[in-house]
Amino acid sequence: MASASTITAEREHYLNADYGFRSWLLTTDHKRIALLYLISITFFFFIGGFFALLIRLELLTPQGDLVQADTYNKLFSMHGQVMIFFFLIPAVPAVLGNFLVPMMIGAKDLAFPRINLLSWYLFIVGGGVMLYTMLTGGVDTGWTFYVPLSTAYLGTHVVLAAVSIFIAGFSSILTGLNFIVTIHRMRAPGMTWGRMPLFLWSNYATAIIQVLGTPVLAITLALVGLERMFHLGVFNPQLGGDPLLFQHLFWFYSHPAVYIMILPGMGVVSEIIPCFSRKRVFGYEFVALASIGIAVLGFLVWAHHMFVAGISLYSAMVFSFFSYLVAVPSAIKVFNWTATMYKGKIYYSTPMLYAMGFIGLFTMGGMTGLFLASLGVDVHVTDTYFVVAHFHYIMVGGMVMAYLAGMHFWWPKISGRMYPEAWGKLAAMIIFIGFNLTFFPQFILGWTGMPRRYHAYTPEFQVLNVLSTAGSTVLAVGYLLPMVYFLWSLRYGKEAGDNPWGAAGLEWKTASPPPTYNFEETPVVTWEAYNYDELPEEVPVVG
Amino acid sequence: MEKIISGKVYFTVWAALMCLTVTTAAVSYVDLGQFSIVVALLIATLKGSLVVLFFMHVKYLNVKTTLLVIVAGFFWLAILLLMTMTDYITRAWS
Amino acid sequence: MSDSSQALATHELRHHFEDMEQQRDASSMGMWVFLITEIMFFGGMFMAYLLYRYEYFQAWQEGSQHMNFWIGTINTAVLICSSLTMVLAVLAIQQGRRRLTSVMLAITICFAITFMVLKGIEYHEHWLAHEFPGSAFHFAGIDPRHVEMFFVLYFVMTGFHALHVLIGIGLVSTVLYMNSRGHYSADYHNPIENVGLYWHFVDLVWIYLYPLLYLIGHHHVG
Amino acid sequence: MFPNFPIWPVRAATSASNLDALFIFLLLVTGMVTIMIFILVTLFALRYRHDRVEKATPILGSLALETTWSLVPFGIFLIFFVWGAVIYFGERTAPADSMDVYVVAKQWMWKLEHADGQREINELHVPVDRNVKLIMTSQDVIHSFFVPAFRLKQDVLPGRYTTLWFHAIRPGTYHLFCAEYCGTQHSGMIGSIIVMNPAEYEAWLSGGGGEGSLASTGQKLFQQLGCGSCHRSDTQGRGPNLVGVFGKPVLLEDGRTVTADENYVRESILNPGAKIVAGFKNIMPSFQGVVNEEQLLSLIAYVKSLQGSQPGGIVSNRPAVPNVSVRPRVK
Repeated sequence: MASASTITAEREHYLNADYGFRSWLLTTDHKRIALLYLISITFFFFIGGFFALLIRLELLTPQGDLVQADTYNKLFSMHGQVMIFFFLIPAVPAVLGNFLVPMMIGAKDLAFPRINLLSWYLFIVGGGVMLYTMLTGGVDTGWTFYVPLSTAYLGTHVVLAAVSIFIAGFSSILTGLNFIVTIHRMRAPGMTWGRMPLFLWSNYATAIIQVLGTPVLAITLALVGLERMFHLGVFNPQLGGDPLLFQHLFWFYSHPAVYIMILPGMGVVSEIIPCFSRKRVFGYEFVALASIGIAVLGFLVWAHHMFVAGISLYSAMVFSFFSYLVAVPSAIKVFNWTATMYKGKIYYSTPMLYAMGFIGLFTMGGMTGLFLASLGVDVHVTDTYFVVAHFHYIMVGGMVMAYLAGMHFWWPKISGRMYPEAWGKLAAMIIFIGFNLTFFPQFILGWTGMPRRYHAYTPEFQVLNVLSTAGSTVLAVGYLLPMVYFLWSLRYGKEAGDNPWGAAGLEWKTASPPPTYNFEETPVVTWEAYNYDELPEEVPVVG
Repeated sequence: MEKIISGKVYFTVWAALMCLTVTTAAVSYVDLGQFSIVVALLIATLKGSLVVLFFMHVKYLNVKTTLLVIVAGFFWLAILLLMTMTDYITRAWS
Repeated sequence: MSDSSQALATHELRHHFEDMEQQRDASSMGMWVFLITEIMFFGGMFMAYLLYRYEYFQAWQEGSQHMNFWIGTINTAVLICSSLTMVLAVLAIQQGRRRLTSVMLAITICFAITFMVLKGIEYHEHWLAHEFPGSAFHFAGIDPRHVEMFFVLYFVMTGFHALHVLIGIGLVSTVLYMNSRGHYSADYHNPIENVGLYWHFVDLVWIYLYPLLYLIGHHHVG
Repeated sequence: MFPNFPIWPVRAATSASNLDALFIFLLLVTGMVTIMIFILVTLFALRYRHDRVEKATPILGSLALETTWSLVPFGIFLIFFVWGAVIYFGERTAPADSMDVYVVAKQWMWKLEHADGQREINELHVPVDRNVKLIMTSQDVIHSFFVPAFRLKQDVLPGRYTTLWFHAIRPGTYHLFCAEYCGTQHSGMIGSIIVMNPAEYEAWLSGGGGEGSLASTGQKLFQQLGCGSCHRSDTQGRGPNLVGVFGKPVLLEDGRTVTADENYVRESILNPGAKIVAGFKNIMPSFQGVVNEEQLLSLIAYVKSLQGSQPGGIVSNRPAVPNVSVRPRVK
């Protein structure tokens, strides 16, 4: 195998192949673009997180005393828009996916490197418009842009925000397009579909959703913009339209978008658990096909966001049924990950701690999803904090945990350095505790009837809100830590070597950091994925 | 390597498309009630298929995955249209 | 297949592909994936059309009667002809006939411009007839609110289609220019093929817009 | 129990009792599975710690297990699905003997009107042990009528009526929240549902100074607007006779049939050309912008009240009250 020597001082790799701003801003190297994305989404993550903290601070007391109602509405709207469109959706695909997809299939780059760069630029333009929107007064539509509120009643920068998301949407489409073609056309000899790591399967499934769903969001936002600017009747009932059509179109994308956010996270976890259990993933085919199953079934469930919106009872039943159906592949995944640990040789590394945290939190998020899929229960808990807690368990407890798991797991590959393991574990613990403290009380809040998006609330909800706010400050510390020690490790971290975890997967068979074209020569794959029984029993670093 | 299709095929397809356009325009003068739209869409689908199969070379594809991509595209469009309509069509039932 | 074109083709192989075959397949598949995103993009508008036609059937019939049937029909023919010349351009370059390719591309552009001019005339007529949605909209018949919505969807759908035609003109012009500079040959012509696919897609959308907008209410006039 | 730390909302309606049973069932089942997974993960992590195990045992998978943990959850999900759907159907189909209350939502208040003519703002007084049906619409954006103590919620849409019904079982004062984000003062759009004993309710009713029933207000408006000159109660009118129409199927000019419910009457007033009754011409002017939401509701209440005013139902020779099953289409 073409593996470079461990003496990295003089070796040329993607980071030192070229220097200067030009070499980064005009790069077509998927690894450099991944880093550009990493920096951009980290920026947006902390902006969104800042909004979240302000929201939690406001909710410390029942009265709306910290900020005005309008400001509060802007805060949660921009928190949602930034976190969803500028952090969660690009997080794993555009950072880890960009970095790893070509390496995992043994290719030199994605199929369309220049389109990949274009996708980052679109992201930056979209992000720039979003920043401009914030700086000039923000937007208070919620992330959902429900009509006719957004098209006829609000005075804020609705059109600008829509334009920003429209542009970012195309960035997401291009990433998906690139992944689909790359995985179909660029696999190294011997890398059959059945040998692909599950991270690739889940990114492939994600790409399907990005490509098929995002354009519908784009046209929907375009119609919202047209209705708002020119009073063209499409959705507004006063102009003859139907506001529920907007909701159908919006959720046709935005429900599958939840799977854009979680599927790649599932892929990350499917890599980490076998590695630190030193054994093959349990039921490879089922985990792989479950990803595709989620991508397809995920498009048949959108109206479960509309059970109380005034849709037909029969239609609601159909969507409720499919919602339960889509829960089956998710359940399969959880069971398979758990079974993978059985009779393994388990190392408590930082990525593994995050991955185990992911299983727990994702399970809770998924289980509460079963409540929401049930028509009767949904009527009571939809649009309350129960939903808020549910999707934060999926997106923060699931996706952000998985993202951090992946960042720790592949950081040695990306940077060539090890992060400090003890700090890593500490941060993982803090995040797990802070997360549960923040969001578990919200389940109870929702069940007892506190509606979401409330600037002020009735006094009986205060105790739980105080708990939640306390948790959010813990969580904030937890998120700052990794950023600090990752930066620290760039200079002071131990050299990682090619394969510090003794992991399977092509990306570990090249140097850390990898050379510009990933491999000295195109690898030929003759083994199944996760062949840990053929690899050393010990994890070199942790063991 | 790619297949080269003779110009004759293209001209034939073009002639068929023009004929179908004239047909659908002519049929629109006849009041077929509910079936007007059905006939119009059938003809459109026929025309569309000709364009996709011949002009877009789908009939001659050497990569079958592309076929999968196309089928997926239309399948998802059907999901969007049909699943949304289940709501509106069944509202009057209750 | 001459030596020089072979050399040129190899020059066009981008570093991360193994061979021309892989590059060609990837680029064609990429284009198709892009086109299905376009299907879904127009799909949102078709959804709106379908729903409101179902709910406000009569308004839709009324609105459709105010379309310019003849311009619509002629434009359908114009786009079909442009599709033919586009596919002939691809055929010509497959055979290495660069000059013919350029001629065919140029004719395609002419057809596209004809389409746009006719479309412009049509819009202008609607403008004069106060059929632009908004405060100036005027319609004396049943259910004017929903007839106005028919016009909204008419303008949005044909507007986005026209935007695609404009982009198409830009793309065809680009490959025409590149072709005249000798960039393409029998061995390397992915860009022309892909622009062709795009152009046929634009035609395909119109093939559906034509009956949905122009024909559904036509027999009342005829 | 804990006034500042409730963990279970009050149960004040039949719908709440139904739902709580399902919720507890869901809690038990999902709770058990969640705890099982937590225990397994912890157990495996401890039992197979790297220093306790020589070498991992390679296991590829097990078809039997995969099938089990696909089908068993699916079976359980089906129970959740059916149970949830039954509750949903029940709480969305109002019994025939319900008393109607009309709700108009606007940024940022609730306006409620009783059939007897009492009007309230942000408060709704209802008797205990009666079926109450809410017919709701919005003047501006989408709102949502949410009563946690009843476990009920329904979005209130502009341009359309949505309905909700409940049967309160416990006197008291309960929260009414707007649950759909509706702009600046969304969190201020709250009110109370006051469930009273029948006697108290009667006292409250007589105390409130209503100006006659909603239907009678509607009747006055009907005459004021001159509706009666066409919609005559005999067969000679230029518009359909409205007596006994409400709730019945209506045959339309284009051959379709619709039920004359609140939404249909509303549309026929605001947009008369949309669905013309078979045998009539499109001559009625639109009342869009002429009548407001509350006036519309009173007109609808009036049309509804015409139901029983002619017992036996005089069959007219014009298709004003078409009963599709017996009436031929008149052209």
